Amino acid sequence: MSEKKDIPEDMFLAPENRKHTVTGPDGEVIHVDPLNDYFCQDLPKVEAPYKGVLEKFLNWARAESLWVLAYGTGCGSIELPPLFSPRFDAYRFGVMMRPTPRQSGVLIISGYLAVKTLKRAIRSYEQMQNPKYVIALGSCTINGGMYFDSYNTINRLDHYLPVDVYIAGCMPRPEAILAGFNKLKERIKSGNAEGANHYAENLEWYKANQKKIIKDWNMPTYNW
Amino acid sequence: MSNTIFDWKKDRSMFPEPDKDGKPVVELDSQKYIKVWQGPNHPGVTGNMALELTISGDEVMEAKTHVGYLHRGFEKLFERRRYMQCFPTSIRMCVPEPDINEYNLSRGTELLSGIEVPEMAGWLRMIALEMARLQVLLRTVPGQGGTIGLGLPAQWGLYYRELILDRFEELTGGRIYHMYILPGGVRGLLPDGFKKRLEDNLVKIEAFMKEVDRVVYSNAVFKKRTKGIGVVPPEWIDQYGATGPVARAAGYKRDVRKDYPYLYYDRLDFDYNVEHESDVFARFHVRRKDVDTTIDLLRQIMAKMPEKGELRAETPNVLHWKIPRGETLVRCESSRGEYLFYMVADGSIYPRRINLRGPSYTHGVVLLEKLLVNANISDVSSIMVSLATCPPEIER
Amino acid sequence: MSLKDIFSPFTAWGKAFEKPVTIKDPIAERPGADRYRGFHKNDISTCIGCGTCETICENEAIDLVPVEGIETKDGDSGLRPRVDYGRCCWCALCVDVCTTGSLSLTNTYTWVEEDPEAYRFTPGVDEKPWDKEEKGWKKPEPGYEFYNLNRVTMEHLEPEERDDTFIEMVKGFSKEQAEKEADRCVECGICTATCPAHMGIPEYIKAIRNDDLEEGLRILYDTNPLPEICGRICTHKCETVCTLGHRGEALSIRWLKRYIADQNPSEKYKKILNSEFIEKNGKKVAIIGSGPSGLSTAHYLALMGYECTIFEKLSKAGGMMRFGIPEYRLPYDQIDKDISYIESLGVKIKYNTQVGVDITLDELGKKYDAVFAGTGLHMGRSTRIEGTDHKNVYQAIDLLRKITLGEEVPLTEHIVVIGGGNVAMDITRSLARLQKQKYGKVGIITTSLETEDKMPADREEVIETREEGAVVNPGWAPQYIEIENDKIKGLHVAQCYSLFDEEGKFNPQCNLDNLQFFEGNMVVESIGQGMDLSYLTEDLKHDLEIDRRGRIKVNEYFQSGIPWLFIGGDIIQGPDVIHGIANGHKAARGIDEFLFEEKKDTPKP
Amino acid sequence: MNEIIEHIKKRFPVYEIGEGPNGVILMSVEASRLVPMLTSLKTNHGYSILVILSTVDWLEDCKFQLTYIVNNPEEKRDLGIRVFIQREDAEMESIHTLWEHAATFQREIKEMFGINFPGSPGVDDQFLLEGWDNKPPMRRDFDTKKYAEETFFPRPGRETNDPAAYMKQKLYPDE
Repeated sequence: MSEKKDIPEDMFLAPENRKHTVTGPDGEVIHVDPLNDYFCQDLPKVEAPYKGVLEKFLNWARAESLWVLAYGTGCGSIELPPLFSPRFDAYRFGVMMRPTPRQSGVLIISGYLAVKTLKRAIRSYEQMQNPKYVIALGSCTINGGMYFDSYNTINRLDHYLPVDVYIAGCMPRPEAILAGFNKLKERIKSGNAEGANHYAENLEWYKANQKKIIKDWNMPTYNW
Repeated sequence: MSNTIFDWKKDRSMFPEPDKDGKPVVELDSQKYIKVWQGPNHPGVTGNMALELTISGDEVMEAKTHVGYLHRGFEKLFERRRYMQCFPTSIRMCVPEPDINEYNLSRGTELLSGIEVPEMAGWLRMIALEMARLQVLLRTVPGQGGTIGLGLPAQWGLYYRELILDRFEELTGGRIYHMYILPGGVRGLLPDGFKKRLEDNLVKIEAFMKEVDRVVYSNAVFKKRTKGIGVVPPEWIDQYGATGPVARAAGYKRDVRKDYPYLYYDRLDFDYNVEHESDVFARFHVRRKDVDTTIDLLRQIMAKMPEKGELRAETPNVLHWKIPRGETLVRCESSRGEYLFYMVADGSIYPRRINLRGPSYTHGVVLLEKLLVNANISDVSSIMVSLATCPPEIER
Repeated sequence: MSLKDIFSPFTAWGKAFEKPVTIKDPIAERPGADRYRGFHKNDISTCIGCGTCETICENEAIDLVPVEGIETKDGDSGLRPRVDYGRCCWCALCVDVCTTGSLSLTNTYTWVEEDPEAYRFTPGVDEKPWDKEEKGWKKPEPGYEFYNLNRVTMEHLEPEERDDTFIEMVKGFSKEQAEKEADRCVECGICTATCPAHMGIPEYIKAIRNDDLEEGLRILYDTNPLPEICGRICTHKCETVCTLGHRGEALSIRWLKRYIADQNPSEKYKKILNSEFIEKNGKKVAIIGSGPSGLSTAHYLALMGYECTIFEKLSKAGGMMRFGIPEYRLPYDQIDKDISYIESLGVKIKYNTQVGVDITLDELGKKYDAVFAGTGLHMGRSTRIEGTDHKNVYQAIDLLRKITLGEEVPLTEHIVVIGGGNVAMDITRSLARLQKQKYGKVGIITTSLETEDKMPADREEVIETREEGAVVNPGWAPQYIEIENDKIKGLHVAQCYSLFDEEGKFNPQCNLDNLQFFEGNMVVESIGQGMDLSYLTEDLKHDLEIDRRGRIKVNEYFQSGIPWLFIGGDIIQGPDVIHGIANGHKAARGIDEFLFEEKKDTPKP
Repeated sequence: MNEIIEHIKKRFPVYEIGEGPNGVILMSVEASRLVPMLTSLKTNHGYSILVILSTVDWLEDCKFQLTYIVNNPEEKRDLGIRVFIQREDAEMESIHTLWEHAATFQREIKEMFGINFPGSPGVDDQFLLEGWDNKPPMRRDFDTKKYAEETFFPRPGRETNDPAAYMKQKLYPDE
């Protein structure tokens, strides 16, 4: 809780994140240091998988209950509601929408990521529980898609978040997204979906890439 | 107009306290207020945008819209794309209803270069535009119930929307991004048996709308939660440039299809759907009536359109389609209101400027910020959906 | 609000008894619609790698890459499109713009990968599961084109207007027509490689579109100093490979070139081409023959500062362009326009001076630093059948020369022409015009060994010949000329069924049972021309290398075994104006290198 | 319609009056006379809706064009008013007092083109971008492709060939 070196300099912080004092209605003066009080300062750790049957069982369990964070980051999110509607009914495959990162294990990056959203996507990803997976929809996440020359959208997602599965299309249809979930399940069951550990191992590289683009980094290095 | 927010203000709002000049003061450190962010990752906001709400108790004191989460710089990208290349790019500017972008861009290009589209293509464009309107309304009309917890009809609506998407797939080759209307014409005739299948779908949708009436429209909870909420005073309509269902719900007869007839809408028989209460319920009601109008229009189009005809007018070679210097304004009626392109050509093969002004530009920023003041926090998403804000069209 | 409002929502329970709409296996059960825009498919044998798909792609998703097993050749760049699915937006503009119709989209839409690098593939080359899929997006019905597939009609004189006059029959484009035709170009540049002079075809067409004809003229003169002439009579090999020709009519590249040249007034040429002041370098070059190759060499050498002198046997310059091509195809004033520009660069032309007679080649070699010989093919070949030694049997090339020089041309009411090439058509049409003028009617039969579909003459030439009243009856081998009382009665022919033997040697076979007799009092032979190398003395010939077929061997810069002697044009490449021009351009570079880069001692024949 | 144009002509120094292809009348006016003109149009002639406030960058003329399009909902007419301002230190009078939502347009224009509208509410707040530290991106001298290539790690390994150049290299390299 006391590793001050990770805290960015005060000047870059949003006003509400800076140290300040608050006087309550009853006259009590409270000192607030938002970064220390509200965020955990620990950096992520690599969690080695268990050995043998136990890990296999866990992976099976993980694969069959994919809880997706309901965050429509781009235009691909238009195809997510039909996925959870009666016609395609992803619930029966163990896929389910959750409203907050704390409850979810899968982050769907649905298409292009504007720089402003990238920041939120990174925070959402970091707030998710391990093990966590990332599905990338559409061309935009692979090599920029039709916004390859835009000044405000990233070109390749794998420089900022560890991606497990890419689904081609613009937009991928619900059927293709279901196929993507199947692929993710296979990947989890085979024990290859170690994105979170990869992220923790290469945190410096990821952070350098992220900070290159997010010019006003007004939050802790790692948002857990 | 008895039950408006202005009446509420007196008995509900203790805060913010006005200062000497009568301006409200919101001092966060006073501990009387909490700042709550609704969005960008929140099921209650439409799309990827954020509302910065300052609340006191369960009442919103101050609201600020934050957009830009979907900013892709389209208008910059158009500077690097030829006129024909702009067309696939442009449609991404409004994700739920892409066809209006295709239409506006195509029409603008045609106007600037003086091309007339064959009649058949015009009717096919109308089919695409009306189908697009229908599929959006099938999301937003039952979806309005979803904002206050009536999620079931919203789920049903998505299924009926799928039926229209199936027709789109058949007609245009795409589900969401149809890329059907292109400068010069359209990209395909109706497939065999298309009219019959569409008619079957329309019958199903009509039956479904009856169900929506029973489950949402005449639902006691829904009425209680939407009547008198989010009232837009009629004098705001012109002042803030509000259009579409928002203006019609306030008693204004505003519909681009009738006011500035484009394509062959002047040959069709339909009327303004007007309400007067100007609250969330009235806007819902206008949209509900729009569904019927759209279904009726689709039937009229199918009956009146020619059987055969040219797909596309003769245009210059699209690889170097040069357009002489000129400016134009193109508008069409989207499901949310007047959708407008301002296009400037400079005599090269690239457009100088294509500027989009969608209805959400005011609905989603100024109007929403105004309406949310003194609203109950549980009504925020209801008001937002009733304005049908679409962030990608604000930030482009 | 009423009690009904409280109870009516409960009708939602009714849904519990309806049939569910859920699809059991969405991945397998839902193929895309017939028109669905799914993944790419390319028929690589039809594709020519023109790159229009790359140009139209707004996402820069398409690259043109070399593909193993596909060779670069005329009309095929050897490249094939590779699609990056990290860029593609499936708009299918690439399909709609495809010039050959090889590209299409299938209705397959599911592709999931863990490795993002996998999303880059060459459709049709890299095997994909959907390669066999037939359904999917194809270019919509006729009437939907991104560019015009049909030519702008070039206005001609009608057959009845032209059949008795030598006025130019092709009228040329107006501004609107030219811009409309130029607009059809897709700027792929496939034609440039096929053009012997490698002219910047897309560039000058672009200049027409931009209405910048001065720039167009500059581009023309970069590679071709005879645009007026080429714009009329070029064999337009470029048009045979034009990408638009795959599904529609090829671009009228030749007429567009002519349009640029026609629209620029000759007095402005020097200013436009920036050739008003040329620094002389003091070297002198002699050029034998004022045909296309000679003029081309002279032009480029003059621009480099050489002092050029052309020796012309006849009284007018232009060689075969003037004396071999009738005036209705190439008016003399247009030849004069091009030649007078070249003359204005300081090139001198000595008329009526035959090398080998009036001056020997040796003398030239001594007086000048280098010599270029572009003497062309001016000797008619004979069929050598029985009766060809009769005085009323003529060589086409001689008659054409006579017509140009204004000499009296022998004429009878019935004429038989032997030959199926463009020269045969030229002489047929010229004689037909003269017949019409003299007798008021046309009586001429043209026959050739080749059948109609294999005739070397341009298709339109044959059609126009017929329009003018001449009979073209191909597919017959001449047997003998019947002569009675020293007068020609006509030509006996037999049906010819094969031209080449199994080894590919010229060896016509005839069916002697199927005979025909073409009546006529005069026979004209037009079966090709030979070269007259009499100016080469024996000791010079000794230094030259001559191959089996009698052609002189030259290096890539047309330098012969004698270092100071460059030879080019028809005698090296066979009869073709544009080849002659290209040879001249190259020879000029060769001469420049030879004289300035001290390559004198190392000739490379 | 013509009466209004005549009326405007009398009162304001308008020039370049012309009708666009869609029936919209466009005219240019000096920047200093814009606000009085819009006020007059709004209060006296029923042009009560501000449809769009758009900017065009004429880099070659060193000018910004601001287009104000106002709409008369009764007559169903549009009127476009163009204002040309210098590109250097561009500044324009704010019209948020006439139409409150003009502030949104002006905020966007400030961010995208760098044209200042002194007094417009929130005009200095970031609207669409976050932490932008480069030239205003909609200016024509900002090269978005170059910026994207330098910033966003495009996936390497792409190369393309121009058919004409490739054929030259293969078939006639020396000519």
